[in-house]
Amino acid sequence: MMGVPLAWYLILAAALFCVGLYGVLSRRNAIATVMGVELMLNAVNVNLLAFWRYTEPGGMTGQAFATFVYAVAAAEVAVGLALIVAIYRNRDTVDLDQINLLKW
Amino acid sequence: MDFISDAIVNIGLWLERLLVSAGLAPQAAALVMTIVGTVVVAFFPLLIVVFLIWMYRKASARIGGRLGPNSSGTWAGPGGIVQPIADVIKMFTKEDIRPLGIDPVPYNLAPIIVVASAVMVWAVVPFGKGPRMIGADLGIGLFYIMAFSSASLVAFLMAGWSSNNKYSTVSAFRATAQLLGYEIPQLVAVLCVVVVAGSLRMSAIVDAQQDVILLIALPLPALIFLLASYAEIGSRPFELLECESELVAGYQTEYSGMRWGMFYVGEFMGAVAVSALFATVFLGGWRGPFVDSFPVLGTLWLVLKILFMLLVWTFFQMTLPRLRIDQMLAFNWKFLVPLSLVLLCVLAPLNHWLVRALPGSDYVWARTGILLAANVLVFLGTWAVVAIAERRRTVRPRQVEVSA
Amino acid sequence: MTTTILFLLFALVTLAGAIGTVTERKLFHAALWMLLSFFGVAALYVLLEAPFFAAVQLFIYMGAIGILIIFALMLTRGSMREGGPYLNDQWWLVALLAVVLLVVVGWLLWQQYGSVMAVHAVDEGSLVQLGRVLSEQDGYALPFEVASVLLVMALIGAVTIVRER
Amino acid sequence: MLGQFTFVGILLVVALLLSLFMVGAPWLLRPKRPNPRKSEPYECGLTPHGESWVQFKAQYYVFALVFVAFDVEAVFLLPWALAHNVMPFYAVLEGILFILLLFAALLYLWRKGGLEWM
Amino acid sequence: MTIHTLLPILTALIPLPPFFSFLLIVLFFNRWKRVSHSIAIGAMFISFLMAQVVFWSVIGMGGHALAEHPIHVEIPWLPAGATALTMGVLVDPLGAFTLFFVSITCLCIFLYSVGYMSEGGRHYDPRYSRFFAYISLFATGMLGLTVADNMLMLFIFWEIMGLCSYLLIGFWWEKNYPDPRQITPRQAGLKAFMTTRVGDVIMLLGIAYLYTATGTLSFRQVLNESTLHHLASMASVIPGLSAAALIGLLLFGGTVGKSAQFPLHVWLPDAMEGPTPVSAMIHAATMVSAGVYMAVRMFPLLQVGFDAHHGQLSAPMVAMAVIGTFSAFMAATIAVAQNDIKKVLAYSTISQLAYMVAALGIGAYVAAAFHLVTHAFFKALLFLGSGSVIVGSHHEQDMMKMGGLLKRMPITAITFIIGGLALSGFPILTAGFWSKDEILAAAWSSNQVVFWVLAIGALLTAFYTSRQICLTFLGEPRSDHAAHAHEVSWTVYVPLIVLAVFAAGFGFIGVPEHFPVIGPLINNNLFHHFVGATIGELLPHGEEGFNAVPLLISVLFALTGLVGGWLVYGRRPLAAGQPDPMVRALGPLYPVLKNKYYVDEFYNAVLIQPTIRLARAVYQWVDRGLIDGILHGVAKGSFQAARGNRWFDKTVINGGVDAFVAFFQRLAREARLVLQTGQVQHYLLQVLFFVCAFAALYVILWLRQLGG
Repeated sequence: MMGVPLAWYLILAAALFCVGLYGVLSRRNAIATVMGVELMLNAVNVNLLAFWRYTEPGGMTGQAFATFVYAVAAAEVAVGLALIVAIYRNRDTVDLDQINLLKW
Repeated sequence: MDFISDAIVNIGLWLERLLVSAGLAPQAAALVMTIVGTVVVAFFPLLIVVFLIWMYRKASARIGGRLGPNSSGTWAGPGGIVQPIADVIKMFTKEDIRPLGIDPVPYNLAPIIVVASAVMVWAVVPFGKGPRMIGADLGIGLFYIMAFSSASLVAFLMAGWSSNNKYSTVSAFRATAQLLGYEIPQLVAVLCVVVVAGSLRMSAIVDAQQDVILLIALPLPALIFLLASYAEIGSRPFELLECESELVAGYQTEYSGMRWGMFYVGEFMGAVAVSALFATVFLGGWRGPFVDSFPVLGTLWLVLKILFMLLVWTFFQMTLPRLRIDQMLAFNWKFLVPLSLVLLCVLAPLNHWLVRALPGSDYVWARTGILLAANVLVFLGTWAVVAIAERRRTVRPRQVEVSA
Repeated sequence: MTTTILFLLFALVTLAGAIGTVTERKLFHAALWMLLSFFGVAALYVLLEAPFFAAVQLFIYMGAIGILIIFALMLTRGSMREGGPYLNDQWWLVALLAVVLLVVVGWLLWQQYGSVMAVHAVDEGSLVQLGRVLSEQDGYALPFEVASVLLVMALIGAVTIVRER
Repeated sequence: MLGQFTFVGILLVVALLLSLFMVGAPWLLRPKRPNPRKSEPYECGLTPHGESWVQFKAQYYVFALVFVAFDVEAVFLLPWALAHNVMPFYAVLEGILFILLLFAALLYLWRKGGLEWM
Repeated sequence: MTIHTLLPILTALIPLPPFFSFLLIVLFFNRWKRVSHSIAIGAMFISFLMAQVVFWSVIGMGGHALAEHPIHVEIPWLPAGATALTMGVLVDPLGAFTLFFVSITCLCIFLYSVGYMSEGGRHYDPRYSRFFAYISLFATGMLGLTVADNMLMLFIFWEIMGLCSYLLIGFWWEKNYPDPRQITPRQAGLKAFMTTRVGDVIMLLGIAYLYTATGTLSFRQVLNESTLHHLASMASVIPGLSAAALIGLLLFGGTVGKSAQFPLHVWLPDAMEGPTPVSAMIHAATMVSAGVYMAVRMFPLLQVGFDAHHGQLSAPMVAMAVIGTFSAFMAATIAVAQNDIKKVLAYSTISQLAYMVAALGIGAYVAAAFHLVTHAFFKALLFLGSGSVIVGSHHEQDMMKMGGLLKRMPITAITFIIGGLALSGFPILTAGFWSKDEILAAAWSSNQVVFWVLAIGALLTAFYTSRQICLTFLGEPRSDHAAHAHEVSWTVYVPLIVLAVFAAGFGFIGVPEHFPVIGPLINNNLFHHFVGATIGELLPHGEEGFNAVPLLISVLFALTGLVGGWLVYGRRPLAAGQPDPMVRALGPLYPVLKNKYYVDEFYNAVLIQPTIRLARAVYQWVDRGLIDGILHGVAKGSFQAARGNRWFDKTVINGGVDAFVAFFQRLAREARLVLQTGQVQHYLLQVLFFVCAFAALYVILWLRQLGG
C-alpha cells in the first residue's frame, strides 16, 4: 500500500509537541499545564511508533519504549495532579502565577 | 440445500456477485458489502434491545408477581409484544426540556457517545463460522472491546458535569469512581482467558472452545467477568449511576425525551453487549450442535445464548438489593481485584506447564480438568480467607464489608 | 492515496484537539479537546499498523488519564471560577518561541526524513514478540520490573499526598 | 491489516450517524413549548438553590489513582499473557513478580486505610 | 573455578540488605523503634558478612591474580540502540579494601547509633526509626558505589549519598538557635546539598564527555592501555588540553565537591549540625571517602601523560597537588583555632583528605588508598568518641567546658586518645603513622614544596589533636555537665574499642620492606603489593628505595606537635572560664604565661602566634568571607563577600578576586530580581530559550556542513 513519508509523522509529532509546550508555558491553571505535558508525551509516542514502523517493524525497540512511556506518563500525571490537589488544599489556588515557592 | 446451510454468507456472496455483474468494480462492490455489513451489525443490537425491553418487562413483572405488558389495550399485540414499539414512538414524539444553565456541547454529545460506543463493540463479535460472519476479526479483538467500553466512561462525566445539577454531578463522579474500579477485575479476568485461549482474536477464542467451552475451565474468571461487567454497565446490584432514592435519577436527571431514551437504550445495549461478550468468550459463541453441517445455525445459537444471559441479567436486576457505595468499592478493591490477580498468578504458570506436559487436542479434557481444579482450589482458599476476615470483623465492627 | 487522505484527516483531528486544549478557556472543554486529540493519535496508531497501541491509547489516555484529569478539575473547581486572564503574561513570547522551534525542527526533519518510506511489512503477532521482549532477559526485563516499581512508588506517593486525614 | 479497520471505521461513522439520527429525528417531531418553570434544574420539586458546584471528596481521586496504576499494569501484562506460552519459565515468573509488586502496593494502601470510604 | 562463579553474585548482593531494611522501615515499621533498629543492624550485619567473605577470598587470591581477573559481572539493562548501558559489579584489590573498611565502619556506626540516638536507652529520639532508615540507605549508597563497575552506577549511588547527607545533616530540622548567624541544621543540610551539587554537575559533565569520547562507561573498558592512549591523543574542546586531561579535571571536580577540597569545602564543618553518627558516616566511612575513592579509581585516567622519571605531571595531577596541598595546610591551621570538639575533627578531616588528594597529585596512589583506609578507621573512631563525649556530658560540645573526662569516661577517653595519636601519626604504634609517612616519603622524592607544606600540616595536626585531647580529657571538669559525665552504654563503647584496634593495628599491613627493624620483621608490604597491583601495569614504576630523611622529619614534626599541644594545654590544664591561652597570647594578659615558661614563649613566638593569626585570618575571611560569600551570594545577596572583598583589596589578593566577587554580587541581585521569580513557568521559559538557541546553532552548523 502507498504510504506517507516518515517526515509527515515526525513533523506532526513536533507540532503536537510545540502545542503542548505552549500550553505548559502559557496557561495559568496548573491542571491545564498537566494537559500540555500529556500532549507532549503523546508526541513522543507518535515519534517512537513512527520510527518503529518505518525503520524496524521486525524489531520491538520502538514498541517497548512506547510502552514504558505509557507507564511514565501514568506515574507523572498521578503524582503531578496529586501535588496540584494538595497545593489547592493548602493555598486554595491552582494559579501558577501565585505559586512562587521555587526559590530560596 | 448448501445455500440454506450457510444462508447468511451465501446471501452476502450473492449480493456481491449481483453488484459486480451490475458493473461495479470488485473493490467498490466489496466496499458496498462492507457498508451493508456495518449497517446490519449496527442495527442488530437495536433489534435485540427492542425485543429485550419487552422480555425484561415480562420477566421482571413475573418476578415481581405482576402481569406486565399484556394484550390488554387495543393494539398492544399478543402479550404486549408491540409495547416497545409504542415506547419508541412515544420517545420520538416527546418534548424534551433543555434546562437552564447547561453546557450545551457536552450535554448533547454525551448520549451520542453512549450509544455509539455501545454499537462499536459489535464490530468484533463473530456471528458465525468463517471470516464473513464477523465484522472485523481484529488481532486485539477483546482488548478493543475493553478500550471502547472504557472510553464510554467520558460520556457519564460529560452528562453529569454539563447538566447544571448537583445530583447529576455527584452521581456522575460516583459512577465513574465505580466503573473505573471494576474495569480492573474485568480486564484481569480477560487476561486469564487470554492465558488459556492464547489469543485476543475473537474467532481464535471461539475456536479454542471447539471441544469444551471455557466456562468449565475458568468458572472463577467467568464469575468475576460477569460481576465486573454488570458493574460496568451499572445494573443492580451495582446500580449507583441512577439510584432513584438517593440521587434523583443520577447523571440523567436533566435529560428528557429522546436524549433520556438514548441513555435508556444505551443501558440495555450495554447489557446485550455484555451478554454477547460472555456468550462468545465463555459459552463458545456460535458453536453448538450441527453447526458444522449447518453454519447458519451458529447465529441462532449465539442469539439463544445471548438471550439466556439476558435472562440471567434480568434475574440479577430484579432480585438483588443495591449496595452502598462503600460496600461496592470494598467489594471491588478488597475482593475482586486481589482474587483476580491471584488467579492470574496461578493460571499463567500452570498453563505454561500444561501446554508442555499435555500438548495436543487429545488432552483437552485433562487440561480443562486441571484448570478447573486450580479454580476450585483458589476458590476454597478465598472462601477460607473471607471466613477468617468475617470472624475478625465480628470482633472489630468498624470495617467495611469484605464480601457482598 | 487513501492512507494519505486518512493521515491528513487524523492529523487534522489531532492538532485541532491539541490547539483546542491549549486555547480553550473553560477547563472542562479543554479536557474534552484533549480527549479528542488522544483519539486522533489512536487513529494515527492504526494507520501505523500498531492497533495494540491504538487500543492502549484509548484505554489509558482516554479511559484513565483523561478521567483522572477531569477528577482533578472537579476537586480544584473552586479555584479558577472567577474570570480573569487564563494565560500568563509571557504567553506571546512562548508562542513565538514555540513557532520558531517548530519551524526549525520541522524543516530539519523534512530535510532528513522527507523521503523515507515504509518498505518492510509488519509481521503478524508482533504483540507476542512485544511480550517476549518485555519480559525476557536479553530484552527489557529489568526496565519492565522497574516500571512496576515506578508505578508502585507513584501510587503510594500520590495517595499519601492527596489523602485528607 | 488496515482492511480490518475499514470495517471499524465505517461502523464508527454509521454508529455516529445512527445516534445523531436518534437525537435529530425528535427535533422534527416533538412539540416545543418552553417555559421558565419547566426548564429550571430539578431538585425534587424544590426551587434550586446554590450552584451545581459541590466540593468533592478527595477519596474519589484516590480510587482513580489506584485505578490508573492498575490500568497501566494490565496493559503491561497483556503482551506477557499472550506470550507466556512461548517464553521461558523465568519470564513467566517475572510477570508474576510484576503483579506481586503492585499487589504489595495494594495491600499497603489497604493496611494504611487508603481503600476505606471516608 | 567455583569461587569465580559464586563471588560475583555475592558481591552483587552486598548493597541490597540495607536497601531492603530502608524500605521495610519506611513502609512498615516506622512505628516500632526497637524493631527498626534491629532490622537496620541485622541487614548491615548481613552485608558485612558478605563483604568480609568476598574480601578474604580475594585476599587469598593475591593482588596480581585479582588484578588480572577481578570479580566482574555485568548485564545489559537498557539497550539504547547500538550500545547498551550495562550494570554490574567489579571488585579489584582497591575495591576489596574499600569494601573491607566500609563494611566494618558502617557496622560500628550502626551499632553506635543505637546508643547515641536513644541516649543509652534513656530517651529515644522522636524520629528514631527514620534515622535508621536514612543511614541504611546511606550504607546502600556507599556499598553500591564501592562495587559499581561503571561510572553511571557510581554516579547514581553517589547521588543517593548526596540525598542521604542532605536528609541526615538536616535531621533535626526543627532546631533553631538564638544567634541568627549560627547556622541551623536546615540551612546546613541545604548548604551541603547545594555545595556538593556544584561538584557533581561538573563531574556529570565529565561522565558525559567520557561517554561521548569512548562510548562506554565501564571501568575496565575505559581504564586500559588502548582507550587511554586514544583519549590522550584526542584533542579536547579546550586547546592545549587532551580529552583525557579535560575529563580528568571535570571528574576531579566531583571529588573536590564530595570530599570537601579547597573551594568547595565549606559545607563540611557545618555538616556537624547533624547527629554525630552521621558526621562519622559522612566524614569517615562513606561520603568524603567516596570522593577520594573515585579519584583513586579513575587515577589511570587522571595520570595520563604522567612521567615519574622526568617528574612531568599531567594537568589533573597538578590541580590535585596544588589544591590538596593548600587544603591540607589551610584546614590544619583553621582546626587549631576551633573550640567545638566536632569542628576540630571536621577541619582535620578536610586536611587528611587533602593529604590523599595531594598524594594522588604526586602519583602515590597506593599511599593515598592506604591513608584512605587508615583514616576511615581512626576518624570514625574519633567522631564516635566525640559523640560519646557529647552524649556523656549532656550535649556539651565546647571543649572549653569539658576536661577531666578521663576518669569519668575511661573507655571513651583511651580509645579517643588512640585515635588522636593515629591521626597525628604517632610513630610505629598507630596506623596513621604508616600511611602518612608513606605519603610524605613519596612527596619527598617527588616534590619538596609539597613535602614541606604537608609536613608542617602534620605538625599542626599533631598539635591540635593533642590540644583537643588535653582540653577534653585531662585536667579538671570546667562545667557541671562535664563533672557529671559518664559512659553512655555498651552499644556506644563497643564500636569504639573495635575501631581503636583497627586504628592502632591496621597500619602493619602497609609497612615498607626497607623500614629498619620492623620492615624485615613483617617483611611483606601487603597493602602496597595488593592494591598496587590494581593498575600497576599502567603506572611507571619508580624504584622502591627507602629514605630515612622524610621519615625522621615527619616523626619529628608529629612528636613536636603532640608535645607542644600537651605543653600548652596538658601540663597546665585550664580552669573553668579561663580563656584559651592562645587567645591570651594575643592580648595584654599574655605576659603572665610568658614569664613562666620559656618553652611557651618559644612556641608562642615561633609557632602559635602566627598560627593563630593565620588561622583566624584564613578561617574568618577565606572561609566565612569569600567562599560562603560566593556560595550564599547566588542565593541570598552576599554582604559577607562584600566585606571579604574589601578586606582582600587591602591585604591578600589582587583585583582579580575583586572583580570576581563583584560579579557574583551583581549576579546575585540580578538573579533574585529577574531570573529567579520562583515560578516554574518562567524557569521553563528560560529553558526554552536555550533550546531554541541550540536548535538554531545546530541548523547553522548543519548548513555549514552541507556547504563544506
